[in-house]
Formats: sequence, structure tokens, C-alpha cells
Amino acid sequence: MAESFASSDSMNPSSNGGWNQFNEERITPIKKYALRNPSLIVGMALLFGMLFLVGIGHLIWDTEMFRPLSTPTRLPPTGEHPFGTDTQGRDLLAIAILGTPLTLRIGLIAGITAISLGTVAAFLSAYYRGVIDGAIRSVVDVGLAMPALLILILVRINVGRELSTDEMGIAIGLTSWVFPARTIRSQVLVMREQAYVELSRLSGTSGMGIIFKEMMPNLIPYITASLVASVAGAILASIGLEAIGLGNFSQPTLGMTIYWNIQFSSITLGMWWWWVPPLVAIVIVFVSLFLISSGLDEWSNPRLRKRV
Amino acid sequence: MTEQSEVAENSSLPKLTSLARSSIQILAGILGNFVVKRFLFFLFVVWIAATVIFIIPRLSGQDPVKEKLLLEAQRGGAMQTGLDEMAKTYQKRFGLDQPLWTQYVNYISDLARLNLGVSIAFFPRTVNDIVFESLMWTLGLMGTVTILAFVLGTLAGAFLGWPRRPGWLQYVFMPLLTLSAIPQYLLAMILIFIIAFKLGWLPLFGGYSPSTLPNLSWDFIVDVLRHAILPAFAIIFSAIGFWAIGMRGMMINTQGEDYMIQADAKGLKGSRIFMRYAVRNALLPQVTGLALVLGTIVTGQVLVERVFSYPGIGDILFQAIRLSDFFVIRGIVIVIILGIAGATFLLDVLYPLLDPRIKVRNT
Amino acid sequence: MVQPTIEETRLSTKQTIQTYREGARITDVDALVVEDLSVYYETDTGTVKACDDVTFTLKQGERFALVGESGSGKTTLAMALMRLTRPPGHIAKGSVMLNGRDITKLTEDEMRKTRLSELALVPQGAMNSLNPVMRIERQITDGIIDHLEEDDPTPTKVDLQETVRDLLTRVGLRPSVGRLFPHELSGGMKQRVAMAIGISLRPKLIIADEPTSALDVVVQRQIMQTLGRLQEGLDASIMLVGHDMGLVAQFADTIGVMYAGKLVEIGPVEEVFSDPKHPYTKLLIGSLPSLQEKREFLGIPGLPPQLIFLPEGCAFEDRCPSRFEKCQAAIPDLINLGGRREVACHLYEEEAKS
Amino acid sequence: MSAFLELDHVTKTFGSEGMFGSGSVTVAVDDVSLSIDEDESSITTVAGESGSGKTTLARLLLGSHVPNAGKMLYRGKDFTRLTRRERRNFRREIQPIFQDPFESYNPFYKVDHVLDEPIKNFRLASSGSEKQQMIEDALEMVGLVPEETLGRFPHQLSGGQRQRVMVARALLLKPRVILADEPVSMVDASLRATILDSIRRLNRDLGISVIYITHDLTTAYQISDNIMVMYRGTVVEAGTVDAVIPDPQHPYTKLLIESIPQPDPKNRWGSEPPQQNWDTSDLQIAGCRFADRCPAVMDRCHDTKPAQYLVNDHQLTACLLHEENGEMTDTDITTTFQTEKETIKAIPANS
Repeated sequence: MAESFASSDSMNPSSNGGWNQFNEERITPIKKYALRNPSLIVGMALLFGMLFLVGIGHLIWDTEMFRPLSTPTRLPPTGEHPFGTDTQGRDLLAIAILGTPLTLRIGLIAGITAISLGTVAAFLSAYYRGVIDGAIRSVVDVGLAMPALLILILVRINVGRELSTDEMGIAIGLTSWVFPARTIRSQVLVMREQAYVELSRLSGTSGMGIIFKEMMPNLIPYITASLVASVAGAILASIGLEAIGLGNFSQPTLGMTIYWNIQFSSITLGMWWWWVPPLVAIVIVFVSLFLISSGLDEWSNPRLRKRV
Repeated sequence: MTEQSEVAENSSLPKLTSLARSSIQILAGILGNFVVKRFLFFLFVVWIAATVIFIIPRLSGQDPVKEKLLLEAQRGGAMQTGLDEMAKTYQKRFGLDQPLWTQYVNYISDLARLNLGVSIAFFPRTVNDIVFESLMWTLGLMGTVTILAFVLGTLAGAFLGWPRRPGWLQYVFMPLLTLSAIPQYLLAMILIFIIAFKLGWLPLFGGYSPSTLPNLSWDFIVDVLRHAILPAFAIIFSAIGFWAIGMRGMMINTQGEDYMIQADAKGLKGSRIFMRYAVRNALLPQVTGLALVLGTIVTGQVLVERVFSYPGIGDILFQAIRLSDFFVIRGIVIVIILGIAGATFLLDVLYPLLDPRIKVRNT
Repeated sequence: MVQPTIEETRLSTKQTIQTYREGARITDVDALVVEDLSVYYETDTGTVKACDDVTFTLKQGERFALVGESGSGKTTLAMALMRLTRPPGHIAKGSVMLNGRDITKLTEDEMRKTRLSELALVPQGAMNSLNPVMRIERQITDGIIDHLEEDDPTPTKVDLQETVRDLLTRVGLRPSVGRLFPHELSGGMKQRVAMAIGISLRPKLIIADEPTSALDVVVQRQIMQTLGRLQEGLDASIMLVGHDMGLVAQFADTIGVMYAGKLVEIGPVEEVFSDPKHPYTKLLIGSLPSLQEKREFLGIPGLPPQLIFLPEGCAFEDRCPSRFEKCQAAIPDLINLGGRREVACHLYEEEAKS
Repeated sequence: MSAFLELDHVTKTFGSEGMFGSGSVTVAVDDVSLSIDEDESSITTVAGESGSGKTTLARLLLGSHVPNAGKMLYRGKDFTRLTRRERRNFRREIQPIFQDPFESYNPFYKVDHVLDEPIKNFRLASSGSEKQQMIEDALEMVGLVPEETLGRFPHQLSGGQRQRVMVARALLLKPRVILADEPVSMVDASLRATILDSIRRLNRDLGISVIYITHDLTTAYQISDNIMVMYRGTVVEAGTVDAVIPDPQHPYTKLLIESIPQPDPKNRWGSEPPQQNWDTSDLQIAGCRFADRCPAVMDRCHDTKPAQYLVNDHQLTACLLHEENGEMTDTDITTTFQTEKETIKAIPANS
């Protein structure tokens, strides 16, 4: 008989109905929790702060200058070109303003593809067990042994032409869904053994009803944490792909900027202003995503760990 | 084992000699054995991966050889004329004109004999020579450094997760966190800029100074080491953070376990509780974690080699991509997958030594 | 710090505790004296008084049972005696005299040395309290090795194996169990190993926190009988923490009932069961189903107390059938009704004075 | 009158042969036959320790598991061949009360969810107000105040309150059979009474049959009419509670009852010779499964499998000691159960 002090303090719900009640039950616990979860706050602040700056950039800066030969070459940061220009005459501020959201877009597309595929596979194999479970599990195990980047390299070469950013996002998503599939499947397996799932089935709820009404709500914090992790992984893969020259040469993404830096070995030319901004942008993206995902992990885990 | 022998006795076969019966038992024993099962799975993974790699180029209907030649032509290479016959001879040479199924069978049988075919760009040389030569460099540097990063990271994480840790350690945590967020190849660029370019202490790139020829003399080895330091640091600094944070989480979970309370109740010394109870148990998920992220580790290193143009497998891959030398690319991808699946197999086999609960024999 | 040897304690066999348990050898030596022990948990909604002003004495060789329902603070008290209270809990005040020393004042290392050598904990049956990756023999010997003084001779491998074999046989296990891992043992066998560890340094006091929870009733009986045999062999005293009144009636000499962090009644088991004084104890014993005759179900009305919003008066006041106005006003203190009988209830305050 | 639910020589095993015979197979329930009749309503206890198969039997009756051998008949029809509608009726006619008050509630929803779901799925109420009324009546029946219970999250209620809401949920559906799997084992002794009392009232006032799964023979004796004792998947003794508990015949049942610690310090266990060490024995397949631990074991016990022998018309036991009584032809253990329902006059407690 665990002596749990927490469960005995009864929070009395407010009785007036409607929005206020919804707010009371659903939002305040989240708000109250969020305040106690620093890494989530800092992560969000970093990410949205950067996007906000990029947004302003779109308004006040002529982003057309991201095309090659639109500015004099190799200019260090000056009043006219605050971020300087590269060897092919691109304005690096325009590149930063357009590039960051573009890379995030690839990451998001890939993350969402990976999560939806992973969640479906996780539910299919964990809830319905049997042959489906065996098949999906072996696909996942093989997927883990085949790094997504290498497969993308093969795919990219055989497609023969440059992938658009959206196509790259989907391609990365299709090759990295095994990671979320594996983690979400283990959570569904744990949840499936809980008594309230069995009770719901005996109350006449259908299989689908159980998945969406009983299991999904508890999984949401966990799935969002996996989504953020997948986005970060996808961005890493996309930059990697672009850095070895398999990206889309006409797109000013962060990865392509890194590629040009390596290609023209900007370091030996001493053009620090060429590789520092993309580097800073990438670090901010990764650190913020990492903080958000560890914040969400903590939020999803105590609830599940308390049950399991 | 008694069931097996009964089955053998009353089966309808003529009276089995004891040799036949015991061989059935041995076979059942072996096939049921944990290690063999994992090895069969290892072969299964490699076979599936090889098949996927075989299928991908056929999907797009592109012919790898013709596409390579077109690229050559595009770059205004010498062989402007006569592209079609050249393509035909190549196709015959690489057996691409045979029906798909026989190509597949040859491909798999070659693979079984670890023959990865012939390179297109450097025509007479086989893929095996190119790949295995660079593999030495990659294993030499990357292999040792990854293990070093794992051990140092796990130790740092163990101390970070232990309440009675030395005070200054928490301040190490925040920098470790940011370091682990930076991809390896970007860290490499920073290191090159500061140490190699600005301070000039170490060479900018390459595996050894271009002027010297590889020989076993002492100063050549020192030269190689000087070139290896920066890439090694790039990997270690970014990986240590990742492992430390993982281990720290495991340590905190482990301290909530019942046997930790009982260890205190037994009046054990702090150091013993730390090593034999907390770390020893927190290590288990950490090792499984290692097996899961092998893929991302290898990809990270391929890119580090690219940034340093370190003569490892990553750099060769980059050149092969530039020259779209399809068979070398395919060879490298297969070798990398073999390496990862092999490492996973090794970890699977070693894991029961760490965790006695995993049944090794099937009795 | 000189410990009374077993021979000395056996000499003073004056029976100070009246008990029907044959084979009971209870002396007048105080094994444990607890005064006003209080353990508080600081939470963001206020201070939770898990244990408040707990006072009792344990004689050498006595079996003292501490009973109470969930939230009564019995496990918190047991953990506090072992000084294993984990934050946010802490020992707010009170003293615990064990063998002439107040263990609440000991340094961390002194307390470490006292654990297992002078007082040992037998964990809950339901918990996996053995290290899953370590063989049983190592889990027995590492406690012994860590208690060796600098000048003690380091025991050879053979000595240690001999000790392990002796301890395992004394708790009713085959010596070969030493080579096994915890996951290869049944629940009952794990508890026997825990007991072997507990007695390895011949402690004077054994604290058993629900040692047979989650064990089958037949195994439970065998484990309790083994625990009893070991206690008599060591002439140690035992504090049994539990909620199964039947088990307490079969095993203990004295019983202490806890409610909402306070000790509300103490007394010899026979007296408390036949003539319970505190209203809560009465209802508790009344609600026990029996195997002899069918009776209407009797529970205790109302809800268990919430330790964060404790009333000023007696915590049982809102559920007590014989409450009167004084119960809401003041918290009743533990008063002595003669011999070992004590009760914390305003009903008996006049009776005690006369 | 056909039986409402009947188990005919049902066996359930878990685990798989595995490749090359490396897997291990555990027999959870081994050749059990029993039937629950249409009109008669009684409380039957399925008693046994952990690993005796009592929970597996419960899951079989709930339709969560399908037997490996033998058949389960619902109103005379094989369970595996029920149509969707018949399966829906079956679902409604047998409802559970689970053991863990904490795990039976989805933490995301308020406790009302557990009551609304069955009403919606089985369309028990035509309008919202009727549903609300049904819920409030059910809560009052189990001694809960609707205003203090509804609209709250599970962690805001105590274990006892949550179990009583579970009983109210069963009340709502008015099933033929309630299957209570250790309903009070995780609740404090003082709160058990109200829950057991409300379960008994379900049977007495609403005529709902109850199958009470427990390891605690004392509460079983107080609440149920009939009892079947299980050991490692087989029924070792069965009959009416008044026949079995005061005078157990099977050595295992005897040992079980003797080992129960009586809350009476005057008659203590005493120190009989320590029995054969219970944990270190390993599983026996042939012969009687209790042979390796049985204080009255005979040689024959190790190789002949005991059948079911009638001790008197309200008690049977599966022990070779009673072999001379002759094997029971109809192996349905409920034949020994007491059917006509004389009301149990509760003897006033000596408080």
C-alpha cells in the first residue's frame, strides 16, 4: 500500500462550466507544469526567437540577393552587406534569412513523415501483435542497421536529378521512420497491458476506439517529443547530404552554404563571415530542439513512469 | 533435452543409431543457441540490406553505366563520340545486359565472397582494393576514437548522475550539453579554423603530409598522428556530450530502484554502491543505446573525413559520388552496413555477459 | 562502545514483558528507545507530518509489531530508524537511542557502520531488493567486507565461502543458491536471502518492513517462522512493520497502532486484541473477517486522513464513534495505563489520573 | 435450462514451442469444467495462490483468452463461433471489477468516462438526463455521493472510492455475471467492508451472479456461497463454502487454511516441524501436481493423475486419498454447488 502523499491533496475543480472549466482542467496543469520545466521554455524561446528575427529579415532585407552574381564578391561584413558576400557574389544575410526556415522546413516535413509512418507501424505491431508484429519488427531492425544517409545517397544518385527541398524532406522521412517506430511501439506495448485498456474493450469499445480514445491522448506528449527528435535527426541528415554535394544547388539552405564553404575551403581564404552565420544558426536549431525534446520527454515520462 | 530423444525413438524411421539421435540433439542445441540465433539474424540483415541496395538503382529505370558516361560527356571529357558502343562494352563487362535474376544471383554470390565488383572511374582497379585500403584509415582513427568517446562519456555521465559527486562537475554539464548538440563535422570546421588555420599548430587536412610516401618509419607515424589529432577531437568532443547525458539519465533512474535502498541499508561503502550497484546497472541500457546509434555515428564520421579530406572511407565515398562511380559507392555502402550489422551482432553477443537475465543456453 | 555479549543478556532472564509466546526470552535491557521522533516532508502545498512525536521503547529479545493502514507513517518511521529517509523527507526532531548511542546524531559514516552490524533491515517481500546483476554470495559477503575495521584480518576466500554456506543453511536454503542470480529465485527464496544478509553481522535489532507482502500464505508462514527462529538464535529484538493483523497476532509480543503519523496505542498483543482501548483499534480489530463464524461486514466509516490538512484536535475525530468536544480541541498525548499499556485518547485521561 | 456460460474440459497454455523446441510452455489452466446456470444467482469464489491459474480462468470467462483445448459455450453455442451481435450480448452480460484501483482508470479522463463509455456503447440510456440519473443512482447504491465523485480525476479519489465506482459501473450494466478479480486486495482493511458489502448486495438485491477471484480465504468464507480451490491450473477441491472451509479434504486446502494467520494471539501457529521447504521444489508434470509438496504424499501420487472424487454431495476433491469414493462421471464441479438460495442470516458482530 504505497503511502502516496500527492494523491491525497484534492484540487477542487471550479464548477462554472464552459471555457473556464476547460481552462481550469486542461490548460492550467499544462501552464503550471511548463513553468516548472525550464528546458522546455528555454528551447522554445531560442527557436521562436530565431524565427522571429528571420521573419523581420524578410520584411526589411531584399532577399533576392541570395542568387549568385547579385553582389560584388568576397566582401567582409560592411554597412551595405552586414553579413558580407561569398566568392560567387551571394549576399550572406539574404542566404541566412532564406536558408534557416528552408532547412527547418525540410526537417519538419521529414519529421512529420517519419512520425506518422512510425506511429502507424508502432500501433500495428504493438496492438495487433502476431505476424504483423514480427514483420514490422524485422523491418525496423534492418532499418536500424542501414543508416538513412547512405540510402539517401544511393537514392539521390539513381534519381539522377536534384531533389527539391520537399522531396528531400519526404525522402529523409521515409528512411528514418524506424527510430520513432521503435520507441513508440515500446510505449504502446506498456500501455496495452494496462487494466483501463482491457476495461474499455470490455465496455464495448472497438479496436480503433481504444487506439484513439484510450491510448492516443496519453501518448501525445511522447509522440511530440519523438517528433522533435525526428526533426533534429532529419536536419542533421539533410545538412549531411547537402554538405557532400547531393543537395539542391539552387536552394540557399544551411547545408548548401556549408557545401560551398567546404568546396571553396573558405577557412583557408580566411572568409570567416562565410561559415560563422550558418554554423551559429545550426547550433541554435540543434540546441533548441534538444532542449524542447528533453523537456517534453520529462513531461511524458513522469506520467507513464508513474503508471508502469 | 529428453523430449528430443523420445521423438527420435518412436519415429517411424528404422532404428536410429545412437550417433543419429545425439546429432539431432546437438543440432537442436546449436540452433537453439542464443549466439547462433543472433548470427542468423546478422546474415538476414545484411542480405536484406544488400537486396535493397540492389533494387534501388533498378527502380528508376536508369542504367548506372550509361548515366556515368553521359556525365563524362557533359563535362566535355575526351570520349565525346562513340558513347553507345562504349556503353555496350561496359554493360557486357559488368554483366548488366543479362536478365535481372541472374544479375542478382551473381551479385549475391560475389558479395558472399566479399568481391564488391570493379570500379568504373578507375577502371582496372577493383572496388575491394579501393575500399579496403581506405578502411584501414577509417578503422584506425574512427574505431578507436568512438570507443574512447563512449568510455569517457559514460564515466562523465556516471559521475554527473551521482549525488555525492565532486562539486565542479555540474558546471561541466552545460558545455557538454551544447557540445553534444553540434554535429561532428561542424565542430571539425571550428577546430580547423582555430587550431589549424589561426594557430597553425596542426595540419589543415589530409591523413599524412602530401610530400611523404607511406612507410613504416617513425617520423611517418608521428606525421600520421599529428594529422589524426584534430579529426579525433572533433568526434570525441561531440560524442562525449551525447554519451554523458544518456548515462546521467540512466544513473538517475537506477537510483530510484529498490536494491539501491537495500545497498544503503547494508551499510556498504559509497564507492562500492557507486561502482557495483549504480554504474553496473545503468550500463545495461547505455550499451543497448550504443547499438542503436551506430548508424548515426558512422554517418557523422564519414562527413568528418570529408571536411578533413582524411583518406578514410568517407573521403573515398565523396570522390566516388563526384565521379558517380556507382560500383564504388555501392561497395562502400555495403561495407559500412556490414560494419554496423557486425558491431550490432557483437554487442548482442556480449550483452548477456553484462546482464545475466538474458538466457544464453536454451536449457 | 561495548556491546552486551549474548551470555550477559541471557543471564537477566527476568520476564518483564508478559507474553503467551513460549520460548520468548525478553530481558529488561533497553534495545531501542525512541523519543518524540518526527519526520516531515516539505512539499509545495505545505509540510506533511508523516511521523509526529513518536515515542516507544523496545526491550532486548522483544518482538514489537507496528501496524497501521496506508498513510499511517509506519514505513516512514522504519526508514527513519535506519536513517534512510530520502529528500524531501527529513528527521525534524527526536532521539533514537540504540545500544547507548543516539543514532540521529551520528555522522554519515558512523551511521553507515552501524547499519547491518547493530541494526538490520529486512525489505518488503514485494520489492526486488537484490542487485539483479550480482550473484547471491557476493551480495552477502560485500556487506561483511565493508564493515571490517582496518586492524581486522582480511578474510580469505575460503572463510567467506564458509560464512555464506553457514548463513544460507541457517535461513533454510541449499548452499548452491549462492552461485545463482536473483532472477533465478522465487519470492520466498529472495526473502530468505535478505534475511541471511540481515543476520550476517549478528545485529541486536532487526527491522522487518512487511517482509511477506506479495508472498503466498503458505510461504509467508514459513518465512515468518524462519524469521522467528533467527531472532531467538541471535537474542535480537525485532520491529515488524505491517498491516496484516493476523500476522501480527501470530508473531508479535507487543503491538503499536499508528494512525495519521501518530502512535495511538501500545500494549501486549493478547491484551490489545481482547480489550482494545483506542476507538480506532477497536474498529480495526472489529472489521477483521474470521474463519470461524459469518458476520456482517464492519468497516470504518469516512475517509482516511490527508496528512497535509491535519485537524488541530485528534486526527481520528471525524470518524470516531465516541468523540466528544475535547477531541476537536487538543491532540491527545500517549498516556500510560499501567505496565506496557499506553493509549493516546482523551477518553482515558481521567482514568489514568485516578 | 441451458447453462448461461459453460467451460467444457478447458485447457489454456502460454508460451510457444519455439524454434527447435527451445521455447517453454506453461499450462495455466488444465482441464477445468464448470457451468453458470441461467436463473440461479450465487457468489462463487475461485481461490488460489499466485500461479494457480485463477486469473487466467477469469480472463477465459471474460472472453479475453480463447482456450487451447476444450470449449467455452455461451448459451449452448461455441464462443469462438458467435456472431457479432451474440458477442456484443455476451460482452454486456459479463462484466469485470479489476484489482488495481489505480490502473483501471485512464489518467487522461475524469472518472465519469468509466461510467459513460459502457452506457454509450451498449445504448443503455435514451437521453443525457436519463444517463445522468442512472449514474447517480448507481453511485448512491455503492455509498458514494455523486457531487463529490463525478467531475474529478482518478488521482483525486482514494483507492476505496475508486473501487466503489467500479462496482457502480457494473451496477449500471446489470450483467448476468460480475467477475471480481481480487477487488479488495489493494484496499485498506477498514475500507474493504463497504466494497464487499456492495458486491454482496449486487447479488442479493439484483440477483447478479458473482465470481470472486481471491487468495484470501477469510473474505471468501464471509461473502460467497460456493468455492473452488485451484493449484497450478487444476481444481483440487470444490463445493459449498460451509462444507469446504470448516472441513477441508484436500491436503493443499488444509495447508492453506492452517497457514492463514488468525487474528487471535491466544492460539498461535506454534512451532510444528518446518514443512518441506516450499520454494525449492520444481514443477512435476506426471501424476498429482501437489505431490512434490504434499505432507500426505503416497508413491502412487507421483505417477497417477487424480480425477475428481465426491466426498459428499456438496464437496469434491481431486486427491487419491479419496479414490475409493469412485470417480465423478459428470466432471462439472458446479454440481456440488448449492443452488437454492436461502438467505444468509448475518449473525450480528460481537462489537
